[in-house]
Amino acid sequence: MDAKEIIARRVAIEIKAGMLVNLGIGLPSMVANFVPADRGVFFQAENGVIGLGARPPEGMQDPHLTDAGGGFVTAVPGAASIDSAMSFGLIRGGHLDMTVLGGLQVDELGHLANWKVPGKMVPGMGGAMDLVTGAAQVIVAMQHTARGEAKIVPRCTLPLTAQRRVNLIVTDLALIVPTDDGLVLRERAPGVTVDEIRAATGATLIVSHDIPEMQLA
Amino acid sequence: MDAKEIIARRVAIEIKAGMLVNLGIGLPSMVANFVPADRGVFFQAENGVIGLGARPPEGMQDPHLTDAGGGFVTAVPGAASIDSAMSFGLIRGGHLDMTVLGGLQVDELGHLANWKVPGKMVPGMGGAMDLVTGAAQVIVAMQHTARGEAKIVPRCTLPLTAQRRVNLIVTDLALIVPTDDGLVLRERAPGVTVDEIRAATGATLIVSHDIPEMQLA
Amino acid sequence: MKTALKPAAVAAMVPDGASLMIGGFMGVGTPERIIDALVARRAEGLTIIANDTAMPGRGIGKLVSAGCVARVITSHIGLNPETQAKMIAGEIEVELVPQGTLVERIRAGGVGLGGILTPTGLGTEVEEGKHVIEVQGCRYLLETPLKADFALISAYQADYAGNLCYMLTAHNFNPVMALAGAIVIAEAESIVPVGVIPPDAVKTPGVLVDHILERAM
Amino acid sequence: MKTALKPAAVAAMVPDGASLMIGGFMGVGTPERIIDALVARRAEGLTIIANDTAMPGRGIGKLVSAGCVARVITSHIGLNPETQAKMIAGEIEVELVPQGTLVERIRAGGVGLGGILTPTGLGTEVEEGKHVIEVQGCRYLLETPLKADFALISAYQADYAGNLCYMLTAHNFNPVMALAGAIVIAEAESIVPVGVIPPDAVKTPGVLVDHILERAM
Repeated sequence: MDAKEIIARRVAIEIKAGMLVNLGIGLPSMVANFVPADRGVFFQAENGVIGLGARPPEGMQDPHLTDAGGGFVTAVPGAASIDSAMSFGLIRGGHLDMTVLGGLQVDELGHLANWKVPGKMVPGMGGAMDLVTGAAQVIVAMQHTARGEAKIVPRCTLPLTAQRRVNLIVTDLALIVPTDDGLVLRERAPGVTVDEIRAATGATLIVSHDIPEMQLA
Repeated sequence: MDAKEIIARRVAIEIKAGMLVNLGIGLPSMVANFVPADRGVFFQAENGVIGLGARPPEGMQDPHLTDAGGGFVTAVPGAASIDSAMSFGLIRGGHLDMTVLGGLQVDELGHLANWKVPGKMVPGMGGAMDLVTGAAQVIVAMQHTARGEAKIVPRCTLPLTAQRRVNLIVTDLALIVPTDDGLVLRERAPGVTVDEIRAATGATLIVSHDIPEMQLA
Repeated sequence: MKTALKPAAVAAMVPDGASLMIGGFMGVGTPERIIDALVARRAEGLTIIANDTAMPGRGIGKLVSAGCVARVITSHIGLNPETQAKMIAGEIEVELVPQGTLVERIRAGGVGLGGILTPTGLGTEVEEGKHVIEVQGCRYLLETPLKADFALISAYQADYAGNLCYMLTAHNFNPVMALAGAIVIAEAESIVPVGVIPPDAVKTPGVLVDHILERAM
Repeated sequence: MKTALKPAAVAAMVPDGASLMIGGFMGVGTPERIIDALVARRAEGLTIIANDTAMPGRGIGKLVSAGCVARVITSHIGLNPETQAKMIAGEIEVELVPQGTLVERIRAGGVGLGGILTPTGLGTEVEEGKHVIEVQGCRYLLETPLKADFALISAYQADYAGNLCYMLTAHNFNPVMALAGAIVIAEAESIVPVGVIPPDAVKTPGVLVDHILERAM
């Protein structure tokens, strides 16, 4: 199992029946593959649909039905079209139960930076600031390190996405919960040791005696 | 022709092709009777329809299609259903070309009072404050006096509906335009003299030599 | 999938003293069967947020007559003399809000805005006690968000997933209120299988709706 | 009834230096034929208000590549490297706005609000230079309304009266922008007689629309 699949499978377990969930483009969108279709979960694509489905059959693609990354998608039975005002009304209004986003950095306060690298990459925040501000739960799904550098750091050096503390960090090495006391290590990825996680982490981790291995969907 | 019909017919002339118009309940709603159906005017009922039509044929009434007074209405071809947020978005956003409302008092500043008589009648302002604030043109359609008392006064003694100067006052005696200089008398109702209008008016009227008689739709 | 509840079960869910947003405009688009159930269980001390209090014997008027209501936030009580009488007698506290402001305050509560700036009410009694904020050279009143413990919604059709659509002037406050109630209960004329309401016809996505009232047979 | 315009006539109507709101999300739901006409007439110095600048060769990306654009107010330019390059070269001024804030600012402009208070952006770069206002114990950014000289709208169907409906994720910013352009021009896939779009299916009432682009044959 590759790093991305570990992350996607672990995040999928957090998604419960009846939730409204927004998955960011890239890695987070893989999470949907591991949520059983009969769990009654509605996925939102913030560009305008509640009830996002899988890729369409070949030849059935329609340019009026895409996800936030512009890729062709389908809609499940019971889907609803929404405009951008309703879409972000749901997000900012607390109606979105969970958002899963990628991250550039997360710090000991649980703050996320994921929209800008000054002088290098200025794509714009898109919907990320609203999602992190408004969603009931925010899960950061990312590789633990980038080119050998720690992404979990004492304080974000990149511009923040929001001042809100995220609820969960899921990486290919670990599951970490930001708390009032700091970052608490809760689970190890299969075959990964606590020392390996510590070595790949720039921030202080709070570690109790027994850290169980992740169960994966 | 009775007093109300004079007012309604004169107001109807102000309504031009392509306008979106809101008519208040009571006397103002009579105006629609004198606007030719082929003029391409859309009437808004602020409770939720653009393209308000006449009364429905007997037995065809439906409780899902009423005007702001709760009376059964119809919808013209090309009508649109709107919710209250869109309805007042149109009103406050300047998309409504004209509103015609009743008045309790109008004063020399062109200020309207039409929603409350302290200690006596407190129905609530309903949509009146938004209509008078937001409509491109506000026409007050009312009887010139109430039980012998002047309704056109130096300063409103009743609570104002908005701080905006209304565009036109149409009564059973006269057509009056509020301006920077004060209330300008522009037209007399058929058979009414300027002296009779002055006698029925509590405010100072600016009167030029020749005041023409109203043309009625 | 939603739970279908009997009227008595809905009434039992709403405790005395709760705040309720109730859709409707002069009784059109109001969940009458839910209201009947609240009257039948002799609910007390309710706060009602609604466009108006309808008239005696209809919609919210039935709650007023039965003595269920302690407080009303509304734009209009003019067609319900009982509300006026109880207000004068000190039995019901009435906060009057311009209709366009009321719907925007409810929307703000529902979509997570901290307030909106409106020109409506400037220079009138409505301005009293409010912050006036200048933006781009114009003055506006700061109006604060409204939320409620429950939103009681009237719809034309509901599907099993809770998606709602509305008919003609029975939209009014319903779609906005469905965003702003902590618990949202919908009473629909028809309850249809998932897929009967196409995505583009859904006005209230099912994710906002907690319960559906059993259909009247 | 609206006027149907040829693409060149629309392009001639839009002067150099105009501000344009353009619907679409990564090119989905964007009026491509109007954009092609603007490129063909070598429009210059445009200010574009839009969710994103799509990608080279598509939607707003074509205006960027052709050098028509002086300024962009948008949430995301990440998929268009040309916008980024021109921004870095100082050829295009880019104002980045969180997506939910962008749509609410446009809505505020369209519905006559003087601004809205949002928690999105608090504690981030977006807060810089903005008023922070406390309401009910929470802090919010005051965000100001946006309007434009033109709104260029993409719809699924238009009727002769200008009523519009949209399909699936091609709604996005279109319905809100149709409120906020001084002149609103719609490009629809089909143009149908009045009555084909039923009142409850209309998402943008025809009274908001000034012109319809001739259908592509």
